[in-house]
Amino acid sequence: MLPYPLLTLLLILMWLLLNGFTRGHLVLGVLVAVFASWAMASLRPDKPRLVKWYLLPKLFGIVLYDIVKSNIAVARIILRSGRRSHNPGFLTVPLDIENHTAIAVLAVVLTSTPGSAWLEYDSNDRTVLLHVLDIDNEAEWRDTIKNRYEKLLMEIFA
Amino acid sequence: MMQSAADMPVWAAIAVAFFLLIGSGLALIGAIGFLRLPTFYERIHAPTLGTSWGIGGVMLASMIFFTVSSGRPVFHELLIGIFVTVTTPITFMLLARAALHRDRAEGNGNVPDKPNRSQPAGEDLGESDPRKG
Amino acid sequence: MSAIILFSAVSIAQLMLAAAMAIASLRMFRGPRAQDRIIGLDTLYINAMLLLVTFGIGTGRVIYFEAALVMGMLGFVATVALAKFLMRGEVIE
Amino acid sequence: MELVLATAIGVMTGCGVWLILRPRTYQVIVGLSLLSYAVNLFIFGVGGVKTNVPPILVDGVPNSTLADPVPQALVLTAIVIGFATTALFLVVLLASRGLTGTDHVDGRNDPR
Amino acid sequence: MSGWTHHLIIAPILVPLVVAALLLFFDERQRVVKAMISLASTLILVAVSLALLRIESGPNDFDGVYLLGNWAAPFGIVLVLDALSALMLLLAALLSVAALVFSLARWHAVGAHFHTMFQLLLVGLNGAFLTGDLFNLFVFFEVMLAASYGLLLHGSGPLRVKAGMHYIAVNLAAALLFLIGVSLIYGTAGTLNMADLAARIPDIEPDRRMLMEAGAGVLGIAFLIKAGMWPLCFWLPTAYSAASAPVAGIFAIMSKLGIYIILRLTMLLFGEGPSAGFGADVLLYGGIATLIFGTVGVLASQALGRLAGFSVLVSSGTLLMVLGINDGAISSGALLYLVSSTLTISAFFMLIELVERGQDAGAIVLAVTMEAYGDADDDEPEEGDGVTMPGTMAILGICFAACGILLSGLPPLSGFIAKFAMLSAMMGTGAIGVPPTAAVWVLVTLVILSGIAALISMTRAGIRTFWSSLEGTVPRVLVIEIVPVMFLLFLTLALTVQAGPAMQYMDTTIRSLSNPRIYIDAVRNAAPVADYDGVSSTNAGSK
Amino acid sequence: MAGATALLSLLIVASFYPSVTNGGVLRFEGTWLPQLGLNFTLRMDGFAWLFSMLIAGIGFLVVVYARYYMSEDDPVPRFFSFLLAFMGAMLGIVISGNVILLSVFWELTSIFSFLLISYWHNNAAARDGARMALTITGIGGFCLLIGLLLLGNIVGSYDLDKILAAGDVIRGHSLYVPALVFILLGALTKSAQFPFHFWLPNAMSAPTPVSAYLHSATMVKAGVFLLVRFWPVLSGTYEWFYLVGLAGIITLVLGAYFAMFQQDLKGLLAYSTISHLGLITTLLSLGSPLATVAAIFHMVNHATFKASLFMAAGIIDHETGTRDMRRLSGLFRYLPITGTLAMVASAAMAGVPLLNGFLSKEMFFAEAVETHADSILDRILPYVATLASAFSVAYSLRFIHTVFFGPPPTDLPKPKPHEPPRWMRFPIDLLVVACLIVGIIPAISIGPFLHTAVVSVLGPETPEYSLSIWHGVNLPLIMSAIALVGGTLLYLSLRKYLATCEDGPPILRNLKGQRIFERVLVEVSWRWARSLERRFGTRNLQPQLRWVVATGFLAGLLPLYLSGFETRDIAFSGIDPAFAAIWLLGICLAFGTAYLAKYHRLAALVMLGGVGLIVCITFVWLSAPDLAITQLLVEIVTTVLILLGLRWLPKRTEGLAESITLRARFRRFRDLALAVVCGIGMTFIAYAVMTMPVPDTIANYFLENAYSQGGGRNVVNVILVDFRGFDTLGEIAVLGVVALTVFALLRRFRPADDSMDLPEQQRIQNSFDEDRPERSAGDTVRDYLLVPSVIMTWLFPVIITFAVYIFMRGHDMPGGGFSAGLTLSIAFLLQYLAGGTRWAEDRLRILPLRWMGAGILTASATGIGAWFFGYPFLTSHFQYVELPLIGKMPAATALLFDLGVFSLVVGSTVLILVALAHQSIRINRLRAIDAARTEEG
Ligand code: NA
Ligand code: NA
Repeated sequence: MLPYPLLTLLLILMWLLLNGFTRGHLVLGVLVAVFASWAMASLRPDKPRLVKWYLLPKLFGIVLYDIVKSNIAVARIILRSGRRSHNPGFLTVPLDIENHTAIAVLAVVLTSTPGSAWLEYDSNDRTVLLHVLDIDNEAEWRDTIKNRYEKLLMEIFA
Repeated sequence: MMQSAADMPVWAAIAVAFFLLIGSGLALIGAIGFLRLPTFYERIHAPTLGTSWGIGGVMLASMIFFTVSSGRPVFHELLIGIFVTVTTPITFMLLARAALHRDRAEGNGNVPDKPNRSQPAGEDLGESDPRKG
Repeated sequence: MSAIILFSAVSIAQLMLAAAMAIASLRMFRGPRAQDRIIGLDTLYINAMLLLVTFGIGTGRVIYFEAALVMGMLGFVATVALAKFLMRGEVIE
Repeated sequence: MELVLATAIGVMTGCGVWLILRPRTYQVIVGLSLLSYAVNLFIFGVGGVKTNVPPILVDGVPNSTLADPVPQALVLTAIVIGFATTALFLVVLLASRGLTGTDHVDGRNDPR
Repeated sequence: MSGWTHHLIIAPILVPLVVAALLLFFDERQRVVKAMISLASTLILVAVSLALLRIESGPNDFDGVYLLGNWAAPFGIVLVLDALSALMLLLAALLSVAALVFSLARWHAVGAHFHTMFQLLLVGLNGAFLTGDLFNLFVFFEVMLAASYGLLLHGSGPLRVKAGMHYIAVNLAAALLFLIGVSLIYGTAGTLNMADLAARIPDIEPDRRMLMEAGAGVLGIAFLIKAGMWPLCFWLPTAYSAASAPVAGIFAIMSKLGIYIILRLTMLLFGEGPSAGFGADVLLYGGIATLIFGTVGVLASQALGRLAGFSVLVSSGTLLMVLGINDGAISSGALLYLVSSTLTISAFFMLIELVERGQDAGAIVLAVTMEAYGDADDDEPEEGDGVTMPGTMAILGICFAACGILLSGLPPLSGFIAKFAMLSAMMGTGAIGVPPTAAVWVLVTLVILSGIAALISMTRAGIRTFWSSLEGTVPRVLVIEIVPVMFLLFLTLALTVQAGPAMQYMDTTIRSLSNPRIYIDAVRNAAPVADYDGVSSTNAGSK
Repeated sequence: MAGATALLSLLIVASFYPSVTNGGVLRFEGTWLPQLGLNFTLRMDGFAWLFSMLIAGIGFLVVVYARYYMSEDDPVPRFFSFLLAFMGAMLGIVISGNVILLSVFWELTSIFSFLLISYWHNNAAARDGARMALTITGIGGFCLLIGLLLLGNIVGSYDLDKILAAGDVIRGHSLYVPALVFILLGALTKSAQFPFHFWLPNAMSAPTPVSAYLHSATMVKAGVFLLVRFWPVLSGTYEWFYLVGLAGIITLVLGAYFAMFQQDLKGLLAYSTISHLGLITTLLSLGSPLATVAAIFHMVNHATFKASLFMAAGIIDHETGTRDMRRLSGLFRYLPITGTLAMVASAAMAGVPLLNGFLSKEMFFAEAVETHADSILDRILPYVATLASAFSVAYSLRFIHTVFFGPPPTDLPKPKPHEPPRWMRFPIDLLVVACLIVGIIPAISIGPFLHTAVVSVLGPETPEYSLSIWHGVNLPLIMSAIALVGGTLLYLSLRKYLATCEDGPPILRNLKGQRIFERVLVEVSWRWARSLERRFGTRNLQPQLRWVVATGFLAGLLPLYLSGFETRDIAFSGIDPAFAAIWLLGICLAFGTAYLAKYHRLAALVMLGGVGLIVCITFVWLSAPDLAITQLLVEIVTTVLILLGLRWLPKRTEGLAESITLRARFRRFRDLALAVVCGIGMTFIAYAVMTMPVPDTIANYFLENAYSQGGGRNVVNVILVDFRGFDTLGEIAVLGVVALTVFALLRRFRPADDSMDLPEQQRIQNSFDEDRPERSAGDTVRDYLLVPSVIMTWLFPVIITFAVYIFMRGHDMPGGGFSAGLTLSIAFLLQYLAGGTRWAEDRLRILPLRWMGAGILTASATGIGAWFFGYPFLTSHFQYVELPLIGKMPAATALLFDLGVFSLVVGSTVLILVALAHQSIRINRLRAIDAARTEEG
């Protein structure tokens, strides 16, 4: 009946955000969301197992903060870029997480954050190639990715 | 249904203006970076300014404005932010990976190697100078 | 007062966004490679969407929201297809 | 505003006309797209150019200030039909390319 | 509103539309069912259009205006049935029956969705004939064109695809012109309803009227492309001759649609009032050029298909010329000519396929492509459902001769009657004591010359096809292929025998066209159905 | 059967005799096309009666003759049916009481004669002869029609009686000359008069019965019949005399001269026919009643002797297998009876006394010496007449002497000729007897009938004439004698030469009308036509589009120019700088698109997308959010579509093979100029119309009633689904049929050879995968899409929800069925993009055709539903309904209609996309097939 309860919930939320909250729209939203989740089921995606879903807001907060930070950093770089103030470079990071959804979240996080870009993931040796706008300290980047994001993600998606 | 802009409290107007300018400013900076940075891999970082806090700022401005002006909470701009955040990386990832492939295939150096022996690909795609970038 | 603040902020924002769009299109012209042009288009989309939102603020109408939402939600489809074409020479395999 | 719009229409028309007179099928399809943009804007424009008016009925706003909805409806229909015909032309040019081996509009094999 | 019969007006559009939709639910393999449904639809159309013609020309004052959506005239879209549209509907229905029956022998099986596209073509045609609204006309034009694209390409093959591409490109350009024209008219006159537009023209101030005329001019180009006026006609012979036979058979009426619209609009909008006579010169000279070019083309054609294609141009040129003269009596003759030449050309296109079968390049190409493509989901054309004809060559020969006689306007068939009717109006008893002007002499000369050209060309082609072939194999022709051809030719015969009543109908038609007031008032005075509670529909809630 | 028919018609005609004597007229009136004065009027007077007798009588004899003449192998039923049809048409000409009806029968005789002449169509000469006959007489028939129309114009009626009664009016009318010229063109071509004579000898490839019938008694007589018919109204003028006389005299002499030098028996007879018709024409030209009597009399006479001669020639041909007079000789010993008959008949032809030919020729001579109009023509006529007569004596003599006398033939194809069957000869017997009877006792035998005919033509003008064989020694008799003696001498002097000479007269041999005609015909109707068609037509697309653009431009601007339109001053005020900036961008992008479309397709596509985006922003700016959304969605789908297609286009590299000729440069410049003027023109018109004060439009009604009666606040949407829902119905039909076309066309799609291979990128990536042991094929693409596909998959339900939202909102806010449909299609498209075709179709079974069918049906059914409430199609109903839980909800039938739109749009778009996407899979199959073929081969 409800193959993806969280998804259904989010869809109802989306419906209400779009239409405003009324009783009618709640009913309608439920119907639509159930229908959409049912459609989703037919795609048979890998079902992510959300274990510690309550950690999600934490991740969200961290990312938001990092994005603000790197926004400032990158803006600065751009505005000064005449003087070549940065040191761009590639970075290969081995990953431990396997869950595709988790990898996707990581990719979104890294790409959304100005200053780092997800280039390619190799499923054979499970490494990801990143490009970093300012790679002053490679180790620090690796550490951020492994410990700040990946660990949290591994906890969320068991 | 709606009040006119003049009826809005000044603090709200200032807040709206602030976020609006932040957002559009970041978007502009991102665009400038996109123009000025020398290599493709550097350039792809710049627009993310626009897609992250650029959008964030403008959306916040919009939410504040409509919430205040209509007197009820208006949050649906959130959706735009969420969707852009989720979808933009797809484009960037796919493009960067494609660029990587092309650079490797053409032996353009300066990209981490996954060596292969094939010949360069890609005319017809609108390059005026395949050496650069 | 509020009106002046809002009006000037919106005007400046719009001009900045228009400038951003101009820059993005410049990239579309200059390339040099296809990937640059495609990112240029993507940037153009994003800035256009922001422009719509500022337009909504400027006019005080929520009516432009759907258009912006469509841009935000579905605008990437074209660029994704372009990117995939670049990578694979084929959009749907 | 009218001037900007009219110029834009003119430029797109010119570019479109130039392209549809070219020998390559792809140029023709791009030209047709440009032309249909121009024509859509043109249809839209004949209803009078109004900025910053509510596009839907709002209580308390006199109807006369609203944008003319008829050209809009016409443009919508034109967009849909233009979409359909673009798709069709695309497939036909593909079929022609497959059958003649060239992308020349007359199926000729010259380098022009 | 007279109950259910009133809804009959919309039946020519709805029947094929619904049938087209129904056909989508059948698999390609259920071809027989599809064919039967499709055939039933065309037969219903014949019955409906006959009924409409009857009602229209009948004694009681039939209200031929149908308010779609129950919206009063200039606001909603109206369908208008008058003598002219009734005639065109009937013509289209008759051709469609013939073409469809013809296609059942094999053509409907060589590609996908033939029947659906065929039905939608009828939707487009009938809609264009019936509509009283300019933009709605555009829409139905597009329906017809889109379906015609599909039908032209039906069967694929290099020739068809190349011709199809040119056809599509030119018609897309035409569609854009159509849109520009319509929107200019709307922007200057503020209405899309033809009758309303006609009524408004006198009140439009000069400045705006000039722009309106510019719009009408652009619009006219779109129609002239469809009608095949030189120099906008080069696609036509190629496209028509490349189309499969039944498709070309039904295409015969498409160029007439352009003529129909021009006739309708010039009579309605430019018959009287400040813009009277707008564009008449263009039609006259364009018609002359077209007729000359068509005649030259008829002479120059080696392949029968192109000959037939150029015959379409000859027919168009003649009609355009007559429209340019805009004289009632001549126009009546021209209407008869329109009907006759449409029937003829349609029959001829189908006949060509039968005659050329065996030596037909198209069939060979088809066979080759079928083999090369070898798609499992492509079905071999079924041969052999039906009976082949005894005395095939004789019947084909007679039909061919009949086509030749009709095309060249030799007596006694309707081709002659029609030309006589036009010529008589120009210089015979229709114009007693009025010495023919130079223009009339030109026209008469051209009409006669085109007939001579057709005569020369048809005998040349006929001799080559029937008599000089070296022991050519007798083509395998199925009864259901030759019967439609004979049916159409029989119609021309009927038109000949019943020339009197037919001409009377044409006269009535032209007379009512030349009095646009009737049309305008009918449309503008048509009242929506009152509400349940008897209150007129200005009521909120339900209407 | 055929004979019975002919005989029956003969008897019927004969039975009318009492009614037509003394100027009586029989009329039958049937309506046909009364509005235009074309009625099926039959009218028989004495003249028509006489002619009908001739037609039916000789027709009967020819049928009898043909019964024995035709071989068993020939398709005889066809022959007789054509012959009878021809006879009918000929009778029709004669008894038409309406001149248009006459022209109908006139052309019918042309058509049937064509079929008869080409009866042996395996023979090229027969085909060509028939064709020439049809071309000449057919054209003549058209001319005749014009002439008759002009008569109708003058008289006001096509009724023969009315026309015949209006002679003075006609002759005095300014249209007299044109009418005369056209009628004469008809008559002279039909009667094979100079300069149109040449078709007749070529028609001799017809079976002999046909020649005997058509070229003696009927077809060619139609022309002179017509001259006689209109003699009362047309003759007597200077123009008549000159035109008819000139043609007649030249034909008379030339025909006779040519006849002398023919080697073909039938050729000789044909030219003699031409000459005799010339004689008749000359007689008619004179405008005197007596001459007309002579003409009518000679028509009858000529028919009898010429028919018998043709039949005799047929027998000779039949028995010996040849008609070449150089090979024939001394046949009298084999064919004594036929020979005798032929001799009598040729004597009649030569004008030997006691035979009918003599009588009419005497009358001709008598008229020739009279003065009619003082002119050279008139003065030379006696000499010319005598000369021609001498010629005719010579060829008649030659006919008899060469064929029947002299040594026995040596090289006949059929060595043993003998007399034909009794009944085959019977018609000749009869005709020769007639020649004799008329020749000896004219007054008793033919007198009354001739009188009847003459009276009906001349009416009160009927002159006194005497039909006796002896008028005393007078000038005509002397002329006859001279002709007889001179002709004999002429023959004797030419005998040697004629025995061996080539076909045709010595000097004019090479000047064959036929050859000239054919050359001209080929030149004009073929070479000229082809070069003209090439010059003024094209089969290429570019010139066609150039014309379309140019005429469109002219059509738009010429009316404005001609009517002196002036636009308002250009106003720079009120321009929003941001808007202007955006369009500056848009213009640049449009230029970029145009510039890059040739070599940088992808770049052009990207820029086109940019232009589309700016159009979309414009829509928003100008308060049309619906348009913006639709434009945006369409933009996205179109881009993907074009990308799907780009895969199959050839690689294009800049700079290669780029040698611009001067012509190409000129063409480009012309196109550029055209593009520029079109752009400027469009700007001008757009500006003009946009700055014009808005007229009182129907829009006001929509704005006022959209909510109260359409139940929606989004007026645009209410227009689309309600006010003008019918447009939308048509529009979805367009989309549907295009999708079907795309589908059908792509089922047959085969890419060009150079697009068959995998794209280069894929080959590189595949080989990369294959080269590495730890990787398996397809790893690269799997990794490539790993992250994106996860996100795209999760977007699926989100976009579905969004589509529902857009749909539901439509009536009040921007959105609607179309946008929603496109949105849903994009959701599907994304899954194809993310997982590939197989992956997606493994999971989603979309049946686009069903969606489409359901869409149209839903929309139509919604419309039809109104019928049951007594409203017209598509009348919408709108009300608020109270639902449990939800509360008050708007429910409009328009929503249902929109659902149909939605369904169709989804089906069509998906069908198009999927059909294109499938090509990548299909190509694998094709490659496999090709590979298998190569292996086999
Ligand atoms: Na990033
Ligand atoms: Na054909």
